[in-house]
Parts: sequence; structure tokens; C-alpha cells
Amino acid sequence: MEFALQKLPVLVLLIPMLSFLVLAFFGKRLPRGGDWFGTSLLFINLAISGFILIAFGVAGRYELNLEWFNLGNNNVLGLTKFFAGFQIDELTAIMLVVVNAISAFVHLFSIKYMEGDTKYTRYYAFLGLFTFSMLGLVLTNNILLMYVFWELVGLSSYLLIGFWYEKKAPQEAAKKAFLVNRIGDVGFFLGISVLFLTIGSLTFTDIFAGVAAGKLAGGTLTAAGLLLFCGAVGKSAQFPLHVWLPDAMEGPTPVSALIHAATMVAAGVYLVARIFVILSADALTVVTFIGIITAFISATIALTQNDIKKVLAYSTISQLGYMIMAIGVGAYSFGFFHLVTHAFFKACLFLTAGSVIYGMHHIQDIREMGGLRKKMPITFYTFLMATLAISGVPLTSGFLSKDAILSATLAFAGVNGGVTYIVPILAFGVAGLTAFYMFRLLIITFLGEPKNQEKYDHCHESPWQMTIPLISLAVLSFFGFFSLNPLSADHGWFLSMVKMPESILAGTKGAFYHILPLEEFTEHLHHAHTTAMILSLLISGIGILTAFVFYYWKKVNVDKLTDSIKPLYNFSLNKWYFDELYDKTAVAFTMSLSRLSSWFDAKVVDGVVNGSASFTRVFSKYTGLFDNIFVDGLVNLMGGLVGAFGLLFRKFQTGKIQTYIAFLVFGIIILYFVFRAM
Amino acid sequence: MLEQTLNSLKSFIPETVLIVSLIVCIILDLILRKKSAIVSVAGIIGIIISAYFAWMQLDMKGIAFSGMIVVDPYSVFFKMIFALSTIIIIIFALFSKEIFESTHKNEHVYLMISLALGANLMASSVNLLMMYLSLETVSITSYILSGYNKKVKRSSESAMKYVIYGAASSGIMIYGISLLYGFTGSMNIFEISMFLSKANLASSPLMVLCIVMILAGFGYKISSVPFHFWTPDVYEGAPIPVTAFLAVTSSAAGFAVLIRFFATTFLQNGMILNGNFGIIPGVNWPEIIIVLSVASMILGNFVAVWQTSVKRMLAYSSIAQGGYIMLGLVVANQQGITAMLIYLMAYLFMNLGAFFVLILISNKLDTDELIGMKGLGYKAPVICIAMAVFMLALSGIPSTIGFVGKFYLFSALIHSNMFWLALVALMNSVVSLFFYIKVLKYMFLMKPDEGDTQKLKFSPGAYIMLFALAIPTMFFGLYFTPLVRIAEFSATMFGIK
Amino acid sequence: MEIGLNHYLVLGAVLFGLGLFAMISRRNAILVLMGIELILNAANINLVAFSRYCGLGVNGQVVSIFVIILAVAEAAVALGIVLNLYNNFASVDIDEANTMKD
Amino acid sequence: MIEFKLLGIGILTWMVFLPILGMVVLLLMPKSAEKYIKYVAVGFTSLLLVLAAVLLAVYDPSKAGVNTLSGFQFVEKLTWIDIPAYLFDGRIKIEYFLGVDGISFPMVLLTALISFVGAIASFSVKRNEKGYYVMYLFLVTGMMGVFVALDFFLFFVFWEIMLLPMYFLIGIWGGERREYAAIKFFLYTLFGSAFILLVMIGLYFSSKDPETGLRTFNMITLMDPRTFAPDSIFGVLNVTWRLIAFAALFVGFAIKVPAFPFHTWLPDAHVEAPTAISVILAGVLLKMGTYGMLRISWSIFPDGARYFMVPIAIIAAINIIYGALCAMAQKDFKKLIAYSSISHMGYVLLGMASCTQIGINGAIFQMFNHGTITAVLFLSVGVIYDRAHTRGLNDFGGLANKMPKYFAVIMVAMFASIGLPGLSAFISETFIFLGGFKNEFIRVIAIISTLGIILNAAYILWTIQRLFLGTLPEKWNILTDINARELISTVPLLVIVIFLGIFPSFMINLMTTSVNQLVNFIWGIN
Repeated sequence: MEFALQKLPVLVLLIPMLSFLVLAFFGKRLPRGGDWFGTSLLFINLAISGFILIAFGVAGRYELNLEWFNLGNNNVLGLTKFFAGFQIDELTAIMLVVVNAISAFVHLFSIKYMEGDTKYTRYYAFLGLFTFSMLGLVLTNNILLMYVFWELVGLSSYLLIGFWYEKKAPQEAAKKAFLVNRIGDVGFFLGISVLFLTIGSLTFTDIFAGVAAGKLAGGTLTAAGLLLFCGAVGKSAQFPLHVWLPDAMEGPTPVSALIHAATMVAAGVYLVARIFVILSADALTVVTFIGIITAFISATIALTQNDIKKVLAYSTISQLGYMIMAIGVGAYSFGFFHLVTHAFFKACLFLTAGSVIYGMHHIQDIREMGGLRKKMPITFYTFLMATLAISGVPLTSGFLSKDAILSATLAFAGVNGGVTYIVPILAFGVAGLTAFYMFRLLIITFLGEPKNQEKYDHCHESPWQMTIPLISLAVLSFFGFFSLNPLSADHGWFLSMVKMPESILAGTKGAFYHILPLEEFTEHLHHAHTTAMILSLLISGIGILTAFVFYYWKKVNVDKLTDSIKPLYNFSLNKWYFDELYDKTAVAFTMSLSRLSSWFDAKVVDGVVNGSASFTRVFSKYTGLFDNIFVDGLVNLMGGLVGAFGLLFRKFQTGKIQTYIAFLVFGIIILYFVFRAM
Repeated sequence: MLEQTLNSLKSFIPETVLIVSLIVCIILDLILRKKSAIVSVAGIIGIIISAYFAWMQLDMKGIAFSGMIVVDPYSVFFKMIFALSTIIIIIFALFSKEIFESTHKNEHVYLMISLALGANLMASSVNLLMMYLSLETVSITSYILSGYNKKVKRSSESAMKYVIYGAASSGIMIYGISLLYGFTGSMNIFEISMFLSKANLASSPLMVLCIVMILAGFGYKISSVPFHFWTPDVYEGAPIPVTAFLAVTSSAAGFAVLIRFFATTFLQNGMILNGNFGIIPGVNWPEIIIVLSVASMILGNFVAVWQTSVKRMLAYSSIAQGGYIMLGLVVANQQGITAMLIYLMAYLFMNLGAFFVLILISNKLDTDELIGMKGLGYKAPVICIAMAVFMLALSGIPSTIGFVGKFYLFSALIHSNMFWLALVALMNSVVSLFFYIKVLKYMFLMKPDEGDTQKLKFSPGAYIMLFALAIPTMFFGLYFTPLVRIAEFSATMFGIK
Repeated sequence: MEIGLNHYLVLGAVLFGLGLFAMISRRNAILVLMGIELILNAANINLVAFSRYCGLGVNGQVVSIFVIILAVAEAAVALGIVLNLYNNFASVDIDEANTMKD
Repeated sequence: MIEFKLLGIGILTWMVFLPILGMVVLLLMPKSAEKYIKYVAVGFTSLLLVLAAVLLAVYDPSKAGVNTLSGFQFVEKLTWIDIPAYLFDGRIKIEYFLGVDGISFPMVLLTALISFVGAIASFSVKRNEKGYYVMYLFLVTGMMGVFVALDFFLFFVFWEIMLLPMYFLIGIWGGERREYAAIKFFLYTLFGSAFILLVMIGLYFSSKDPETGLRTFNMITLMDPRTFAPDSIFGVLNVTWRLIAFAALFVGFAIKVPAFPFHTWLPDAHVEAPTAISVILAGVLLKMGTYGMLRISWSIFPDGARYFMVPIAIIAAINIIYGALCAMAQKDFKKLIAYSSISHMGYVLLGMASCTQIGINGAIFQMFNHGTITAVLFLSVGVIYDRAHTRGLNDFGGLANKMPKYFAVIMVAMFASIGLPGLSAFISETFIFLGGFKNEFIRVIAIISTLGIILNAAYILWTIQRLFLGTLPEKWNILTDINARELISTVPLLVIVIFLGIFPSFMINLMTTSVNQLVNFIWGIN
């Protein structure tokens, strides 16, 4: 068991790297482009990580810390060392399994989905790279290394979003994703710097110890927390940096499932969970509100989207907002719980969507689908399972996690009162919206009559390589995997493994936020639980019902309805005009600024040095030497002056000896007076 | 009286030898009746002998001919410079087509010797009359030399300009001398110094007038602004060896007398206080020198940028170089004088080198225009690389002798905290790079026109001469101990304690 | 009235000025050369006057003799050059000869 | 001081003058052997590389150097010029004084490396090879000399010498407006070195070696405050003049860096220069400016370094942001990289301005990394230019599928240059920013300059998109993928970039002792 914790994590990390290297360098020479190689490696990895999880359950936390490099002793920072290492704790152990599982399924799924693509091998190589980076991100015990892998997942996401870079949209999407993330990462980096400069070490344990010791407190602590949170905002596509995720759907669907639904985007949540204990009350307030706002905005947007992947993307954003909010309100383990459950059912949703797109020959607009239930039953039922889960219907994993979060919001509001009641209200609202738009999607896609007959005729159920992942993921969205009690996961293995940690700042008060000591908070949770459950059931029920009323039984004419609220409808359809806003402001500003400065550089800065060419040209007119002199660099301002004076002085050289003598006499007279003056 | 004169003759041997060899050359010329190198050889031998005797005087410090001339390390140093440059230029003349094609036979040799004689006297004269006479000796011979090619319009024009301008300035000078004479009652600069030291004259206008007028004489020899107007035209018109002679020897002579005049006449009882001159209060000549040198630098460099003829460009550049050299006098101390002497040595090598390359090129191409040198680097690589060395030396790039000279001048300035002046000079040398590099640009960066890519051939003698000038330019740039030692030793003048 | 030093000096100064004026204004080379002579003689007058009135012995006179001799030499050379100028430019007008200038 | 000799001649002398030897050999080569010239040149540069490797093997990282003579390694000290004071107290003593410490050693390695790479990259030069390689080797000597010279005079000589070959290399083998670019480069640098010369002489005359009581150009002695008599112009009491001197030196070096607003020569020079020369220019020459600052300004005028922290940081910030913005607007690939160099050298300046040990470590490390990375970038520009004879970013597209190997190479280089973790530049930039934040005087400026991180990413990604993504224009079907020679010149550099990204300690251990020494010296602790 010790062995499992000490050596295996390294193995787990290196296997995907191996897959990447082999495929990148020799993939082309391997049979079938080496897909089997990557896939099998990943399944092995899954097995190992499962073993690690068990080992952790038995042996408990393990951390390994090695010196990375050392700047020696000095007067400014004292002894400066940077460490590298990994740790196995509940978060890591579970994340390992989740990441490997989904990655493995996606590998399998892609075999058919990506079949015949010109860059097939490269695709698998990139998957390997991503898995490596993601595992590194969850394994490390050190926030700087976390940042390192953080950027690397960003890179691999960039590569995979832009995988079909021959088309314009993927290029743009990839660039956008990287840059938007970069903005968040700068904040993240600043946060790290603050930690480094105040605490002097970057391993989580030292950081927590440092905060506990009060090396970092008050405003600085809040600032540090928020700066780190910026990273999460970028990665987890939280408002206001959420705009990149929907565009990221330009990537291959399995990639969307892996990176932009289950794992990478959850890294933000993971980060917040990691630093939860040092987040000050005010920081937590911001986190909470960012979370819920994101959840709400994207839910409203999801209502009206017609691209199957776009709907799922917005639902992802909204769910991520949920998790962030959950951690914000203090329900650390619920948030993380939702992360895991969501990972599975959302991956399932995306893969089913992928299977649909595959079946429909790359049609993504749901208005052309319909009635697919008969054609692709497996896909339908798995999709249904996942949809139930995300809508929080009992007996699903989604129900457990969501319900827990909702109760946490109630408890939170109950504690802080006042304005914070917005949180639960919105949270429940979002739950309803989620149920509604998910079932809208389900109905329009799978039920009813086919809209595009000839596509429909060619449509077929996907092969086993695709259906097996679907089924397994659907199964994983079943409550039994997390708790034997279908109504509450409190006593399930998961929540008993992932304990609520007590915030280091427990008992402190913020503007609208009071961080309670742990047991008090759990008290409130217990009280809130039942109400939350009933309410959530009610609301999601209503959501589902309305969806059926609108789109299945068609009791209400949707078009009329939308017409009656056209502005609102467009507002939602156009994603609240965020992209337009950013393009008009930030992007446009930067571009024009860059154009301006390059002009400035060419004309002014260089101009000052170059002297206005005209200046020289004037003189050069009656010398005809312009080019000659120009090439000699006489356009330099110095040159300009030299030229000017030179020409001035040349006028004296008339060639008439008598003028010279006259000048001589003048010279003497002038010198005389100069000399007298001295 | 008589035996004093005879004694004086001992310290007059170098000049005597020059006179003798002068006469010998004339006789030879008459005998041979045709162009021949023999005369040049004879002349060179004569000069070498006189140089030898001059060298013998190295440790002498004495006055001769009742206070007309002195013998001191300072004068010996200049005698060496003159000898060396004259020899080199006589050799140049052997290569120069202009000289060869002139109607004369070998006059240039003894004209040059007589010029050297005058220069020697300039370097060693301590009497205003003697200064005037020797200066005129140099001038008159240079008038003739610059008009050497009778048939060439440019040459005769330049001679005319030179003679009139020279006559005017020397006339003004002698008028100034006459005033100074009446003012101080003596022609001997030591006596004048004594007189001025006693008499308390806070810059009396008459005094100033004398100084400025006398300066006109010296200033035109070293072609310093505003006495420089003759320089470009004469340099352009005269045969290149003569131009070189004017640029190096005669201006060196000018500096010799200029330095001695100021560094002796206006010293408080000829005193040097730990290396610094004790300048007579009221006659603050350093300021006027600052004005002259800055003006010369700026004008020389700025106008040179516009020249299309290398010869004329070198004329302006030598005006500027003169400006640099004068900086040494500004600081009014031994260090400055030393720097000047170092720079003069550097100037000799690099400037003569440049002119020699010019001679070789214009022999082949019959032009001294920049445009004619297009792509020459590919047709005559060795010559052009040598030219590059000289040009870079003139612009003062390190590892060349030119940098050493500048380095010492700036050291002298900065040592007496004249940063701003040093900065002006430095900026000027940056500017000067414009036109020095321009030559290289034409030679190397530009491709030769289609068709004429055959290599130019030069005689081995030419290459030897070239290396004889280029190698010292590089070597002393990297190892300049000897230069400095010589200069420091020679910076001692008679009568300065 | 008694003719004193100052009168001579003034005379010298006037001559000097005239000489310069001649050099600047006259086109004819010969006249320009005569201007030079005037300047030199102005100097001579000064020298002689000084040594006569300031009791400086005969130095001044000696110097002036030198100057006269030198003037002769200079004139000789100058005339030769002017002659050559005439051969080349077919004129002694010194403004004709300005082929070299910037 | 450690010494290390080959055949009785110090190894540093070997490294400096080996290229000169190469020049001689090339010049003596007969016409018939024309085609071997390039191999000979490569041979000599590779010898240089070998020597550098040897040096690396014997180098002792625990020695500090900076202002302690004993801390320098491979020291060679001979009297070059020694003229006893004869007439005035101007005894001139110039020494041939070489040595390396943690500050110069990375630069020496870099120079050896880049010269080798450059020599290989020069194979594309066809016209007048002999002249080219002679000049090239001369240039190498100049650069190497600057980094190992410890005598100010010697330093200055090398500093200026290096201009000539550069002038000719750009001027003869350059592009359209080569003459303009060449002269501009030459004059700019000469203008700067005028100031350096002034300060140098000034220092000389205000110095008095505590041991010998003589004036000196010895940098290490000049770092010792006791060297300056209190009444001398740069004496410790004469604060104003010392600050002026620092500023003057800064201008002199800033032109080489190049720091805003003295940077305009760089784009011209780069665009006109042949590939290999751009590589040298960006890879080594720019570092000479920042190295000079550390070695001379920062060490001899620590008070100036402390006093001007903020202005320098501001200049650095301008470099970073302004350079990036300019780069974004470029249409010419090479010009874009040139501006990105300006931006990246801004980081170096920022790190040095911070005067913190982590910042300066970062700065030196960044010098090295920028050297390697930009070298690869310029080589890549050369690759495409040699094939397509254009550098217009908008003329291309979809090269990724056409030239996959090339794509891979350039991707690594570009992501390295935007500081992607796992690649060397990330570490150095992190250090620099940490240093900047650490120093509270320039903290705000440092925070502002983090904008550069985003902007850099923006233009680099945009460049990738314009060159490689999308579909290939018809006319570029002729293009062939990167060939073996080009791979040889780029891949090793990339390996170094990745290796240092994962094991930065390899480089940091070399310099950190010296940097600690330097920082403690700047803040007057010890």
C-alpha cells in the first residue's frame, strides 16, 4: 500500500506522457495510427488510479516534496527554494479516477468518431498530452507547479479546440480560449506571487500553515484569494470570462466531453476547493456571487440555443457556476461532489451528443433532428439517464449532489440573511431552468417527428466503441455509486471520504458573510436539508413538466410565446451580447492601440531620430544628393542638423578668394569681440 | 658676437644639413636634366642625415643665434615628425602620376626639403621675427608646390588663392607682431613673457588685438576656423602629394609654433605649477582656443559630410582634426601638450595613409570622386582594406592609432573636468563617422558596375609603402606605450620651468 | 606741431586698412598684390616708429628690413603665380578663377 | 582565482582568439578550397563550443566573483599598457584582464552556442563566402571578448571592435535597405559608446587603487568604494556626478539593449540582416547591453542603480508593453520577432531594475533563454524566407499541414517565447516578476507590465494562426519541409529550452552565488 502511494502516482503521471511522446514521434509508423496504444495505456492508468484510491482509503494521506531549485541565501528574500512534489489526498485520489476514467472512455469513443481523420494520430497524441497535464494538475502539492500544469492543460485545450484549424471558426475559438484563459491566469500568477512574497513557500501545507500563523491576513489575504480565484474564473468559464467555452465547442465532440465538460473546466473548481480554507469571508462572498451569477446567466442563455453542443456548453457553465457557488457558500464537499457527479453525466451527455452528431453526419442543429429515439435507442436512453441526473431527479447522482448544494445555499442564507437570500432563490431558479432546457433538448432531439427526413433515413445507431462508453457513463450517473441512500449522500462513501474541512478563518465576519465554525454550519445544513429536497423536487418537476407542455404536447405555441417576448428572447439567443461587448471594447481597443503605437514608432520615435525627411529634402533639393545622403543615414536627426549646418557653412565656400579674405577679416573682428567678452 | 654665432652653428647642424642637401639636389637636378629617382633618393638621404643630427640633439636644451631659435626635446620631436613626413611624401611623389606628368623635372624634391627646413625653424624659433620668417619660408614654398602643375587650371587657381590668402594672413600677423613689439618692447617671447608677467594688463584691448592678429597667421597654417577658407580649394587643386604635405607637415609646423607661442609667451614667468601652466592673468587665451577648436570641429565635420570628392572631404576632415588637436591646448597643461603630440603622430600615419591610397586610386581612375570608388573593394581589395583602416583610424575607432590620440585628448579634458567639451568633441567624432564610413560604403557595400570587374594591379613598392603606413596605424593602436613615452618626453619646452 | 609716435601709428593703421581694402575690393590680381605690400609696409612703419620712439635700439629697423626682403620674395613668387594664372585663364581678374567651390 | 590553461595559454584567451585564428586560416585558404570555407568556419565555432563545454565542466558555481577578485575563475591578468607617470599624475595602466563569474558565464556559454548555430545557419550565404565568414569570426571574437573582459578599457575595445564586422555583415550581405540599416546600427551604437567612453575616462581619473595607489581601469577595483578619493569627480561624496555617470552609462548600454526610445535601429537591422546575423544580433548582441549594465553600471554605481530603480522600471514596462503592441501590428514576420525581442528585453530590464536577487537571477536567466528562443525564431523566419522569398505574414496560411516538422519546431519556440510553463522562459519571467513585486518601489510598474504576458500571447497566437492555420494558398505547394541542416541548427536549442524549463537549477546554480553577491553589494550588505 505504501508503495502504491509513493511510486504509482509518478507512474500514473508518466503513462499519458509516454503515450504522447510515442504517438507524436512514431505514431505514424504504428498500425492504425497507434490509437489502440493510447487507449489501452489509459485503461491501465484507470486501473492504477483506482488502486491508488483504494490505497488512499486504507493508508491515508501521503505527500512527497523534493527541492526543485534553490536561489541560495540573500538579503531580500532570505533562503529561497522552490519545491516540486505530489500529494495524495481525497481530492487528488478521486480526481485521478475521474480524469482517467473519462479520458479512457473518450479515447475509446474517439476510435470511431475520429475515424479517417487526416490528423488521427496527432489527435491521440494531444489527448495523451492533455491527460498528462490534467493529472499533473491534480497531483501536485505545490501551487506554482499547479500553475505550470494549469498552463499546459490550457495549451492542450488550445491544440484540441483548434484541431480542425483548416476552418476559420476553430482557429478563432482556440485563440480566444487561450487568451481569455491567459487573462485569468495573470490574476492567478499575481495571487501566487503574493503567497510567495508573504509566506515564502508555495506548497499547500506551508501556505495553510502560513495563513494559520497569520503571515498573510486581512486585505492582503482577501486580495490573494481573489487573485487566485481569477484563475478559476478563467478556467472554469465563470462570468465575466465565460465567453470562451461555448466557442470551444468547435473542437471534436469527444474533446468537448473530456476537456470542456468533465475535467479541465472543473480544474477551476478544484483550485477553489484546494484554497477554500484560506479564502476570507469577503473573498467567499465574491466567489459565491460570481458562481450564482454565472449559473443564472448561462442557464437563461441555454434556454434558447439550437446547437446541441451549445446548449450543453451553457449547461456546463451553469453547473460549474453551481459548484463554485457551492464552495463559496461553504459547502466544500458538496461542491466537489457535484464536480464528480457532473463530470460523469456531463461527459455522458456530450458523448451522446457526439453519437447523435455522428449518426446525423455532423448535423448539430437540433431543429433538424427529432424522433431519433427509434433510430438510436442506446444513445437515447443513456442521454435520458444523464438528463435526469442533471435535472436532479431522484435516484440519480445528480440529485444527491444538487440537492446537497441547494440545502447548503439555504443554510448559508439562513445564517447570513438579508441580501444573501438572492443566492438560494437564484439557485433554485437555475435548477428549474436546467430541468427545463435539458428536457427541451431531449424532446426536440429524440422525441416527436423527424424534421430532416433524408438525414433521418441515413441515421443509425453508433458502433460499440461508442456505445460502451455511453452506457458505462450513464451507469455511473446512478445514485448507487456514491451512496446507498437515494435521498441523501451524507453517509455514502464519498462524503465520508471528502470531509468538510474547517476554514482557517472560521468565525470571521465579512461584509455579508460570516464563516461559521464547521459543526455550527453542519447544524444548519441538517435543518435545511429536508426543505431543500422538497423544494428542489418541486421545482425541477415543474421545469420538466413545462418542457413537455411546450415541446412534446405542444399545448403552448412556443413561437407565439417567444414573439411576445422578442427582446428577452433575442437577448438570450445572442448570449446577452457578451461577445459583441468584448469585441467592441477590449479587443477593438487593443488592436487600435497596437496600430497606434506601431505608427508612433515608425513616425514619431524613429522620426525624432530620423529627423523629418522633408527637413533634409529641402536642402537636398539644390544638392541632388538626397538618395546618396539618405542611404548614408543622414536622415538621422543628427544627420539632419549636420546637413543643415553643413549646407549653411558651405555657403561661405564661394570659391572667390576675395570673399575669403573678407571673411577672414570679419573672423578676426568677431574673435576680437569674443575674446574681449571673455 | 661672432663666436657666439659659431657656437650656435653646433645646434644648427640639422638645418645646415638640410640646406646642403637642398643645394645638392639642385645641382643633381641640373646635371641630370631629366626626371629621375636619384634626386629623390639624394634628398631622402639628406633628410635622414639631418634627422640623425636632430636626434643627437635630443638631450640638448639650449638657445642659439642670440635668442632666435632654441634646441629642446620639443623641437626635436617636431623635427622628427617633419623628417618622417617629408621622406614619406617624397616617396609618394614617386608614385604620383600628377607629379610625374608635370612639366618640371625634380623641383618638387628640393622644394619639399626647403619646406621641411622652414618647418624645422618654425618648430624651434622663439623669436617673433624668426617665427614670421620661418612661417613665410614654409608658406612661399607651399605656394609654389600647390601650383606645381602649371598646365592644370585647378592647380594654378589654387596657387593663386593660396598665395593671396597666405599673404593676407601673414601680413595681418606681422602687423600684429609689430603692435606686440611696440607694446612689450621685444621680439623674444621669453622677454615678452617676463614683461607681461610684471606689467598688470587685465586684457587690454590692444593686447587682445595683437593676439588675435598673430593668431591669424598661425590659424591659417593649421587651417583653423575662421582662417580656413583657403584649405578646401587649395587641397583640391594641388597635386595629391602636395595636399598631403600641406595637411600633415605644414599644419604640424603650424601647431609647433602655435603651441610654443602660447605656452611660452603668456606664462607667468614661464612657470609650470605641477604640470599646469601659470597663465598670465587677463590674457585667458584658452577660451579663444576653445572657440577656435569647437568651431573647427563642427564646421569641418559638418561640411565634410556633403563632399563628393574624397580629396575635398579630407580637406574638411583635416580642418576638423585640427580642431581636435587644439583641444590639447585648451586644458593648458603638460598633459594636454602630450596629448597633442600623440595625436600629431597618429595624424601623420593615418592621414598620410589616406592620401597615399588616394594617390594610388587616382593614378588608376584619374578621379578622386566618391562615385568613382564604387565597388572598388572587389577590384583592389588590399588597397581598400588599408583605406578602411585609415578611415576608421581617422574616425577614432578603438584598436587604431586614431583612438589612442582621441583617448589621450579626452583624458586631458576630463582630467581637468571639461566634460562638456569632451562630449562636444565625442559627438563630433560620431558625426565624422558619417563621411569616413561613406568611403567604405562606396568601396565595399556597393557593387561595381557591370563589365569592369577586372582586378587593379599595383606595384609591389606601393604595397610596401601601404603596409609601412597601415601596420603602425594598427600596431600603435593596440600597443601605444612608445608613442606616449616619446610624447611625454618631448612635451618639455625650453625656458619653461 | 611735433610729429609723435601716434601719428606714425595712425599712418600705419590707415595703410593697413587701405591694404586690406585693396585686397578685398580690387579685381585685378596685381592690385591685390599691391594691397599686400601696403599691409607689410604698415607693419614696417609701426616697427620703425616703435623702435625710434620707445628707445628700443635698432631691433625694429632690422625687423623691418627683413620684412621688406621677405615682401620682395613673396611678390616675386606671387607674380609668377599670377602670370601662370593668366596663361591658364587668359585674364588676371581673380574672380574668373573660381572653378573650385562648394 | 582558479586558472586553467591549454598549452600554457589561458582558456579564455583561447576562446576569445580562436575565431581570429580561424580568420587567418580562412584568409590563407587557396581559391581551390573555396567550397570548404564554411566547414572550416563551422569547425572553429564548434571548437569554441567544445571549449565552452570544458569550461562548464571545470566551472565552480560556489565562487561568487562580482566585486571579489578571488571569486573570479579562469582569470588571466597581464599588463598590456603601463606608462609610468612622467610629467603629470596620468600613469596609464591597462591590463589584459579576463575572467568569468556567475554573471558572465551564462553569457559565455550563450555566445559559444549561438555562434555555432549561426555558423551552420550561414550555409545559405552564397555570395563571397570567404569575406562573410572572416567577418563572422571577427564578430564572434568581439562578442566573446566583451563578456570575459574585466578591464574597462579592454571591455571598451571589444565593445567597439564588434561594430565593424556587424556593419559589413549587414551592409554587404543584407537585404534591400541594408546600407541604411547598417549605418544606423553603427552610428547608434557609436553614439552610445561615446557616453561609455566619457564615464570610463572619468572613472579612471577619479580612481586610486587602495593597494597600489595607482589609477586603474580594473572593474573589480573600481567597484570598491575605497577606490575613489572623496574629492574626485566620481568620489563617493560626489553624488550628483555619480548619478550623472550612471545615467550616461545607462544611455550607452540602453542603446544596445535596446531600450525605448533608443530601440528604432533594431527592427531595421533585423529586417535587413541575413538570417544568421539576425540570430547573432538577437541572440547575443542585445545581451551585451544588459550584461554591460550589470557588470559596470550596477556594480560600479550601486547607488545609481538604487536611485534610478523606478525610471528604469518604467522604461522596462514601456519596452514590454509598447514592444508587444508594436509587434502585434506588424505584417512582416521578421519585424514582428524583432519587436518581440524589444518586449522580452524589457523583462530583463525589469528584473535588473528590481535589484532583488530573484529578479536579477531571472534577468540573467532570461538573457540566456531569450538568446536561445529568439535564435530559433529567427532561424525559422530564415527557413520560410529561403523557400518563399517573402516574410509577409498575410501571404501565408495552412503551412501546418504542408510543413509539419517546421510547424512543430516553431510551435515550441513560440510557446516558449510567451513563457509557457515547462519551457525555460517561464521560469525566468516568473523570477523577474517576483523580483518586481518584491521591490515595493516598482511593484505597481511590475504589476502593470504583467499585461505583457497577455499581449505577447496575443500576437504570437495570431502569428501562428496567420502562418500555419487555415488552408494553404495554391502557390505555396512548392514549399518543402524544414531540412536536416535547419533541424540541426534549431533542435538542439529547443532541447536546451525544454531541459532548462524542467531543470532550471542547471543554469541557476551557475549564477545564483554571484547574483547573491551582487545584490548584497548593491544594497551595501557585506
